[in-house]
Amino acid sequence: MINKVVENAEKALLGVTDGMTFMLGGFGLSGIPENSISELVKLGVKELTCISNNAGVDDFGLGLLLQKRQIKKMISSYVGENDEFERQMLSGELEVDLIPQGTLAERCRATGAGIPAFYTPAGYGTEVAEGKETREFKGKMYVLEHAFEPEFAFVKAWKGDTAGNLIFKGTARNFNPMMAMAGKITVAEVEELVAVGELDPNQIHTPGIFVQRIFQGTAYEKRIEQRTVTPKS
Amino acid sequence: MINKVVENAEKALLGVTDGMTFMLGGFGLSGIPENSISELVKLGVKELTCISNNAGVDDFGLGLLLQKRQIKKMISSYVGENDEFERQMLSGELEVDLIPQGTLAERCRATGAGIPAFYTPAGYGTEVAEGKETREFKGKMYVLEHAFEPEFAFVKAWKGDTAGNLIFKGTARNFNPMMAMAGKITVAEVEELVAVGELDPNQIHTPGIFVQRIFQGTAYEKRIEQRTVTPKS
Amino acid sequence: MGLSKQEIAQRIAQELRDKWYVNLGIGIPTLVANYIPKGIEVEFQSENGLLGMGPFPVEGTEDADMINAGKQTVTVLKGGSLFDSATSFAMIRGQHVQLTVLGAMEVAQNGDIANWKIPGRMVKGMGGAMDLVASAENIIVAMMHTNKRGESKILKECSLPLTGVGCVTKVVTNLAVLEVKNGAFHLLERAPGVSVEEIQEATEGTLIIEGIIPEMKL
Amino acid sequence: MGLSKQEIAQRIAQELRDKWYVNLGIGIPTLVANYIPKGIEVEFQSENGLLGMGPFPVEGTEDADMINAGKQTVTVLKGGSLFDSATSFAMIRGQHVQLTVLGAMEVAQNGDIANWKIPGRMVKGMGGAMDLVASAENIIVAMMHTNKRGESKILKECSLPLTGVGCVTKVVTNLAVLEVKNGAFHLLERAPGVSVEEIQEATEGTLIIEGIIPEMKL
Repeated sequence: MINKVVENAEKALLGVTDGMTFMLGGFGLSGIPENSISELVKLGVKELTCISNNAGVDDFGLGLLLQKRQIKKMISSYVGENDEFERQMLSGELEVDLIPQGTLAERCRATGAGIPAFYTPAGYGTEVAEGKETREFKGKMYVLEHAFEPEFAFVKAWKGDTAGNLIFKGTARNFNPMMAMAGKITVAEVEELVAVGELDPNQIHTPGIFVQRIFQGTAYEKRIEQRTVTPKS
Repeated sequence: MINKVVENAEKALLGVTDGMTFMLGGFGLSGIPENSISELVKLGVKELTCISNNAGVDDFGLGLLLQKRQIKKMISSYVGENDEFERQMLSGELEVDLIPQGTLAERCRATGAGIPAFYTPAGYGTEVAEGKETREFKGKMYVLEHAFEPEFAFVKAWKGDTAGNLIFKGTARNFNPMMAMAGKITVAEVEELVAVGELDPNQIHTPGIFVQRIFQGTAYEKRIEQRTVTPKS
Repeated sequence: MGLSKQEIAQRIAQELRDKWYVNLGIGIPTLVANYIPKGIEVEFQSENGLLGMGPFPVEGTEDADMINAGKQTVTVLKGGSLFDSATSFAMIRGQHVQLTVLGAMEVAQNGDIANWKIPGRMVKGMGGAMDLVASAENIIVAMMHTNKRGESKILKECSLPLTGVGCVTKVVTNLAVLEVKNGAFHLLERAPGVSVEEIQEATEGTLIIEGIIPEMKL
Repeated sequence: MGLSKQEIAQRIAQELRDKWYVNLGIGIPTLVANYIPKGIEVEFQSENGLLGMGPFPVEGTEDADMINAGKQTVTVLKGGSLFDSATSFAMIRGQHVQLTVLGAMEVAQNGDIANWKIPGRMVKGMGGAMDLVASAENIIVAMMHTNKRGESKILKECSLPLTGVGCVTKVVTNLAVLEVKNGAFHLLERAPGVSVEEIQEATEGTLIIEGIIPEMKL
């Protein structure tokens, strides 16, 4: 098997430079590539375009990159919960491209699947469709949407093996599998790195072919954004 | 949980009539819906359009429907291995639409995913692209391909639960998951029907939402087309 | 005046049908799950990748890897499933989800909905709302009939940027149940103690009132 | 004259590079897996949904649920994975597979390939070949230089219906290794004992011969 293992986040991010376009997995704070984000902060790369469903909170997730003004443009579906984001956006320091969540997911998949463009009904008749091609199929209107061109994709999985195969846990899966497909270089950080043969080939969520570098992550905080519970009876 | 269980193939195929368009899972003879095919033979419905990667062999799989002249049109990527098919095709009794395998898979997925059309490079410059829209994206040429409109999809899984969740085994997965997504009514037959709670929610290949009817299959032959082995040493 | 948020959710729950898959938006729609009518089975889909969403976890068992689209910690029921965001929106776009319930800032009589953006204010984004409203066949909006200044949110035309066009099928407000069809709001039911005149006054869009309008039963 | 089918596969195997994912077509290409050079790791993809394809199963362990694209019973290696056909062709179309090796009836000097249809004869279909040739960056064709009647299959223009346009990068035949570029076949190597003149004679397309052409090393 082709071995994809690198020692740590530092090695995994080799080649990252200013001005690049990244995809970052996660929904809210669930399933975000915590180690890769920390390393990006450490590297101090700037003028980044980040494709990620959300933008983290002020002191966690992509919020950390926003605090350091490393992000030039965010491509997301929902960016609340972040005061610094709001400040930079309203002041014009930060470009923001808001797109429907399903369109974002499908554009990520299209990128990885060699589909340059597809039609979706989402956003037709709204400002999201302004300047875009629209077209009728069987009496319903659709918008033409295109693939992205990310240089790196950073994803976080629960388990991974040395061949780059990934298994996600619960709703931490979200955008990670499609972004893993889409990266020119896909970096996967995992909570548990195992030897080949330890994962059932029938139960792999992301086949290793989509992953160029994998490393054992450390010190996961896995912060909860909205802790809602049923009291113990 | 919504219960999708029906008693048997007969109940599962209720509503099937002449002239309908079906999707049938499987690659070669692997992962084909054996019970549903037998029931279609028994029902004797005619003038069918069948979307399936292959057309079975003379005495198994879709070959059984061909023997009875129940199929008007086949939409497939590869139809060798079948003398009766060849006879009907050459005599003009059978319409055949041959399309690239990846395009077939993606069109099935698009059908289920509410994507009416997408661009693919497969077939550009060949007779497959004749009469179709073509378009350049970033210097490469693509063909516009459309979703299907099947009335029923017949799929075969290894395990399934009463809520319609499916797990496939090995390469018997193939076209089954996308066809399950695409059927207006999707009928799943399974080797082992289990209660809800017995399948790990994190390891479901086809979520139950895509399946309208599920039944415990019987008497699987699971024929091997090309038995290739390494001699015992 | 009229229904509480809980009661709006309770009324919407009466719209649920056996064997439906349902997506509930953030806010009032989420509360609908507390009022599933007896004798029917529905499954809740959360667009971040969860089908068969269950109640909040018992204190101490909450898991950062198991949240809903509102980022709340939740559970998955037996028979549920987990999947990626592309598959999740395949379910939505492919019309496998029978009902979407969501909030709105404005609804227009042609079925347009606006619920994602107020120009000049901070824009948080549409999340999955545009996919949901462009795709679902049944879209019920849960909202207050008027805004804090008493102005109608049930309009001839939306003034805010749209989330979707001609898509809303029903509106349940604190005052009324309205069906949206043929370019008008059709008054189906009144909230207990609310008169037809009060509803008419709170409605800027064309309101069709035919026959005697019954009070909602909760 | 020239190489056996086994030797063609052996020569093609020299083109494999470390860490490449490779799709091997039916026939000669399948044999390439028997000659992986020492010291490199490659993984074989089978387009019916298998990555990390291993050897044929030990007699008695063959499984109808574990086949390759040629419908032969196979095994999956440790670290392999199984997936659906849409994901499989996402790998192919998305250029995650570094090399495709397949057979052909004809190849033209502009890189066109024809390998799926002979008009008037039974047509079996293109299977995954059109997706593979439209997508891969490296496409090596394994074929005999001439047909049974001795006519060249290395042509100025394909006469048969095309499988893909301008896509073939290299051709390995029983006689020669040819690179396809700038609208011509460039002779890189001769089969042992085969002369440049013999190759020239068997080649209808434009053949560029520069310098001394070495013999293949097997």
